[in-house]
Amino acid sequence: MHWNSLADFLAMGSHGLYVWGSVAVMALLMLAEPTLLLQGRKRLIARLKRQYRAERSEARLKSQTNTGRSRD
Amino acid sequence: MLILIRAVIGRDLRLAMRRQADIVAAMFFFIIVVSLFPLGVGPEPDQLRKLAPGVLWVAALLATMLSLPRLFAEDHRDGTLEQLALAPQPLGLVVLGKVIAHWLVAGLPLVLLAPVLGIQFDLAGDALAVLTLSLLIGTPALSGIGAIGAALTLGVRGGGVLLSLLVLPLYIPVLIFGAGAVDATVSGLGPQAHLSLLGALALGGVFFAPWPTAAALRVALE
Amino acid sequence: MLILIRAVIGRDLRLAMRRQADIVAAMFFFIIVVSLFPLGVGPEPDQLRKLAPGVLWVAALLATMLSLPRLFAEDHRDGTLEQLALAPQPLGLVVLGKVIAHWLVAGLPLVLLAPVLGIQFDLAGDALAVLTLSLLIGTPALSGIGAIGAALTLGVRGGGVLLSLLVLPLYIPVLIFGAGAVDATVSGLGPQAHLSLLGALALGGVFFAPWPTAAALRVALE
Amino acid sequence: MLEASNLECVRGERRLFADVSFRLEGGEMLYLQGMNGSGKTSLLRMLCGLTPAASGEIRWRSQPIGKLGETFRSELCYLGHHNAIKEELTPLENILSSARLAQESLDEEAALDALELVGLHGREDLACRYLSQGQKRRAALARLVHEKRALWILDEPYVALDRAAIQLIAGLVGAHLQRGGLAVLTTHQAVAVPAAAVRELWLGADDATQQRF
Amino acid sequence: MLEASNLECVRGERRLFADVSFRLEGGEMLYLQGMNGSGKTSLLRMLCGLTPAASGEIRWRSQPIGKLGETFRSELCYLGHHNAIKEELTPLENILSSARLAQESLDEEAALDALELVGLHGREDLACRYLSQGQKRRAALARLVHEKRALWILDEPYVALDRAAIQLIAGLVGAHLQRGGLAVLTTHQAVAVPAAAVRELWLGADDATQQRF
Amino acid sequence: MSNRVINWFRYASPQTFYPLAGRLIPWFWALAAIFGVAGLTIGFLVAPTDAQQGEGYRIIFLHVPASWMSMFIYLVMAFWAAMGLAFNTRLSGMMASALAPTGALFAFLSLWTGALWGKPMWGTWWVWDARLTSELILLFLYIGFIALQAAIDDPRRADKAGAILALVGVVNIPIIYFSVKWWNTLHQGASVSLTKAPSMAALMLWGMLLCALACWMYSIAIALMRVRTIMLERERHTDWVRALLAEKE
Ligand code: HEM
Ligand SMILES: Nc1ncnc2c1ncn2[C@@H]1O[C@H](COP(=O)(O)OP(=O)(O)OP(=O)(O)O)[C@@H](O)[C@H]1O
Ligand SMILES: Nc1ncnc2c1ncn2[C@@H]1O[C@H](COP(=O)(O)OP(=O)(O)OP(=O)(O)O)[C@@H](O)[C@H]1O
Ligand SMILES: [Mg+2]
Ligand SMILES: [Mg+2]
Repeated sequence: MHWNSLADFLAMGSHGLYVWGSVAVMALLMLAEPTLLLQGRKRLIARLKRQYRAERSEARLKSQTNTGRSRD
Repeated sequence: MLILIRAVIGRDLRLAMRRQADIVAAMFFFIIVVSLFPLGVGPEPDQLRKLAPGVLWVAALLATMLSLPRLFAEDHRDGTLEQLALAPQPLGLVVLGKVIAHWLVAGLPLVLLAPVLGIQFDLAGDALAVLTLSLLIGTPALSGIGAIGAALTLGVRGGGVLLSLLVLPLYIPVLIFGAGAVDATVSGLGPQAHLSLLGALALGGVFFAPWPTAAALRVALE
Repeated sequence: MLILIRAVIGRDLRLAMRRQADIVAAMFFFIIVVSLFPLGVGPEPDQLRKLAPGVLWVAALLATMLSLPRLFAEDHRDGTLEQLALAPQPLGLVVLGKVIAHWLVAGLPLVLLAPVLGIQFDLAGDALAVLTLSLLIGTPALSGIGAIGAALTLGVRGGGVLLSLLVLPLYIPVLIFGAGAVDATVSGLGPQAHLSLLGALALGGVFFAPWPTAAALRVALE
Repeated sequence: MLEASNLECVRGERRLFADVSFRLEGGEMLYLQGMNGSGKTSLLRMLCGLTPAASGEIRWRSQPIGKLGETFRSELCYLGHHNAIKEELTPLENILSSARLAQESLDEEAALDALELVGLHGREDLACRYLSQGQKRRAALARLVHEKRALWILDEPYVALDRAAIQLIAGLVGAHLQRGGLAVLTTHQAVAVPAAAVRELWLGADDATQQRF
Repeated sequence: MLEASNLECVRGERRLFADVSFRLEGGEMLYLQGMNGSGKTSLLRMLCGLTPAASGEIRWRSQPIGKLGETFRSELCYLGHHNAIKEELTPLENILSSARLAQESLDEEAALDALELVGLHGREDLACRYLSQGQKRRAALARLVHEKRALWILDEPYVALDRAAIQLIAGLVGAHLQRGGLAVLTTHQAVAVPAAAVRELWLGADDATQQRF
Repeated sequence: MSNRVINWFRYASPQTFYPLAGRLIPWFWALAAIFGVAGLTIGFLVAPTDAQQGEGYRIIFLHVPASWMSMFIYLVMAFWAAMGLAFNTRLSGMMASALAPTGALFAFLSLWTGALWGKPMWGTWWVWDARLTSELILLFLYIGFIALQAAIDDPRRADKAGAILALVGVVNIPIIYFSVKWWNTLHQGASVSLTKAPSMAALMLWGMLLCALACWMYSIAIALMRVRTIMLERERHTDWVRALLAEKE
């Protein structure tokens, strides 16, 4: 172990701001990317499921009634 | 009246959003032009610092100018402009709305970017602040004046380049006061005088320019 | 094959002549950008002399770029491009013809103007000669590379600005060698190395670029 | 209501027509005919006030339209060769925003109804650039469904439409006339508009006989 | 000569048509019909090789057109929705330069004849931007007058034309078929082409019945 | 021969690739975490102070991996683009678009960490040095690629256009690099020259390599995740996606 105290570690020999600035942004972005991806994926799956359900119900409706125009 | 202006702004912003590319790419054009200069001129920091206000302002001017041809051209081509001209309100108000929308899409992003790019040129804090402020005041003038040129060259073949020919001379005062404000700050004089002249230009550009623009549009439609 | 290329060049030149504005205005854009710089940067001759190669080259680059969107856009809009794609020859040859025509209209005038503008920046005789020569060799590369970008952004909304985003990074080597040649002359080193690299880029740009361009055009037409 | 007297149109070195006069009352339609290039579009644009006439006068409710200005324009609905739709926007957005710009109130429900009526059902949310030529025209014409302004000026509305759509538009024009509106219309396709009074006007009379078959 | 088998077209999320097959011999015309948006333009562009088909194959003289490439294109003449004329050039320049780009020989005399035939007599030297909509279309169609290539693909050629011009174009197509050529044509206007064998193809069959009136 | 080609194409079909990728992703995440922890431990806790640069040099453990990845990902992207154009497989285009954002991310991180390193070492955030400039241009190339694909809605067209751009870009990258280098060395002048890192202690080297490996694994994992999402989106009309989502209920 190279460091004597936590304060030393954080100070990084007076370059703390730069070093931790790099680390923070890199960590942030590298965590944000997968998080956003997962979120997007969840949203996509939910949307697709909704869409499939709508299609199924529409198909059912069509087979039941062939008269009248329905919009949604 | 306000409703109309709002409707125009809303529609134009929606179109810009839909194209996505528009906003992002205008910003990147600005970034790239600014970054080209060191590549052409050489990397000495001292020299670059001196160039910074001029380069940034010229780049802002070009970025705005590039987006001008589309200000009316598409509305003209697809017949929307005829419809606007036939709407029961002064065409000038429609133009005012379009100018504001243009600034929001093409001017404001430049203002927000300027400080970051200034750092590449090694500008100091106060110079950065004045640079941003001068752009904030000056870019509306660019949009307003540009609209006149865009209307005058509408439907004229080769309009895009002709447009720059018409508009650039009118842009020169804006450029001089804008870059001058930053220069004055760097050299220790206050920027106030430059900035207030710039403000006057902006007010004129935004509120006076729509009327000649409207007239030019009617001529283009004849 | 040569007949086809000649036919394309002939038609494009005739169109440019008919529009008039095109050629004249591209030149004036170049002039105005070059003249804007002293306004933005300040009038010290020493500094200007150092800036000259960079500014002239950046201006040439921007002027070429501004005329790119129209390279295929009008042919696309009015259906001519479909006809060209359906013609019984490789589309690449048509593109080659259009690139040459574009250079004649947008590049060559800049080359002819450059010495005059260089004088404004107080450049010496040999530097002027090298500047002109570097533009003569370099501008064809700009037209060729630009064609790829123009084809890729064809029919894409917000294409004009997206085009500059795509094309400018590709232009950077041309800019560096072009401005570098002049700089090298000014600082006493010979420009040969730069110029021959520029020549290589130009050959590549003119004879290699038409093929990806043709591929991109076919994609745009799908 | 709409009255034109001795209109003359000069284009370049060519006099397209002269001494064109007509009078149109509420419920009447003017069916403008003539071969290609006879000046129909030019005449329509004059009636809108977009192009000035070389000579002659156009009056609306007995006032010259130049003097009426916005008052006239607020009673006018013009549909030209161009569709005036934005390719990036969806049909729904297009119809809503064009209503808003013309300062008419149109709620989304009504807009959706209009789109359904012109057969764009299922394409309300597809950017117009993907529509077929006829569908684009339909999107443009959807404006007419709830259009209540008195004077409709339609330049070849039927272009690119299929037969069903043409019947539909003719029906819309007919209903407008029934309500007491006025319409001026050009087309090269013979379509019967269900209207009480259709006046015909031939432009380029000397060519007309050659045309009529 | 021209043979399509099981063509399928998918646009965005929509399957426009599937299992479209036909066979066309010299002297025959395919009359493609269907309501707006049924995929006629898309099919024509597939036949030209501009758009790839989602599935299926197109053969010309028993070879897949993808493989034939330039050989196929040298026998093809396509006229789309757009006129492919330059607004700055005159009709004469337009017809000459489009012939040159297609590597056909056309002398000025023949070009002038063609323009006169389509009724642009007196407008040969007027920039096309001044022409009326129908005249522009006529300038585009003037290419057909001396067109000798075997396969004509025409997308709504009659749009914006007046009745005289429509008859003229129909006559040109008829003569082409007589010479043993092939044509594929769409239009919403019922125009009789004087041809021996006209095959009809309806796209969007389920809508077809609703359409037919 | 032909057999092998067919085999290859089998894995190139989204339907077979999707579950495969799903099974691989956790492993790559695990490897990324292991390498990352090890690398950062060595780099930040164990490695000694640098004689010339003090503690500030520790940015190297972030900066170099990010820089390497940003360049390497572009090559991989261009490779997939070429495959897509040559064999017209759907997977290739999807891979290329899945890689681009991650590449842009690393290019940005390289710039960011480099700038934060430059301030204490050189006294300025930015100089127009060859490496720095080429990295900036690389970021532009990525953004151009992403913007082009975003501007075209038809995915197949977007893939092809993107592929052409990626290939043209990959030809251009070495040209850019050497041109910039040349430009800069000729100028020299007042510019700050890059202080060469001292011959690195073995520990530092290890730390850097481990961090680089972690970034590799991260990139693969992310690319696979993104490509799976893209597949679902693009293939939403196919039966296999329907079946897959129905299963999940
Ligand atoms: C915005 C600023 C910077 C950018 C864009 C940048 C970019 C790069 C790139 C692209 C590489 C990989 C290139 C290669 O391996 O040949 C790299 C490596 C490296 N950079 Fe930077 N850099 C920046 C600032 C700095 C600073 C300030 C330092 C140190 C004072 C530095 C030190 C290094 C070192 C030591 C390597 C590894 C070299 C090697 O492995 O050969 N960089 N940087
Ligand atoms: N500068 C000019 N010089 C000569 N003739 C001109 C000029 N500008 C326009 N024209 C002519 O004016 C006419 C314009 O006609 P307009 O567009 O009104 O015709 P239209 O009746 O609407 O025809 P279409 O049925 O084809 O739409 C055309 O015959 C055109 O050739
Ligand atoms: N991205 C997309 N998503 C959904 N539908 C699309 C998309 N792109 C095109 N379409 C549909 O594809 C069809 C294209 O039809 P096409 O242009 O071939 O029609 P057409 O038969 O020529 O019609 P018209 O008679 O109007 O010319 C339209 O119905 C359009 O709505
Ligand atoms: Mg007309
Ligand atoms: Mg069609």
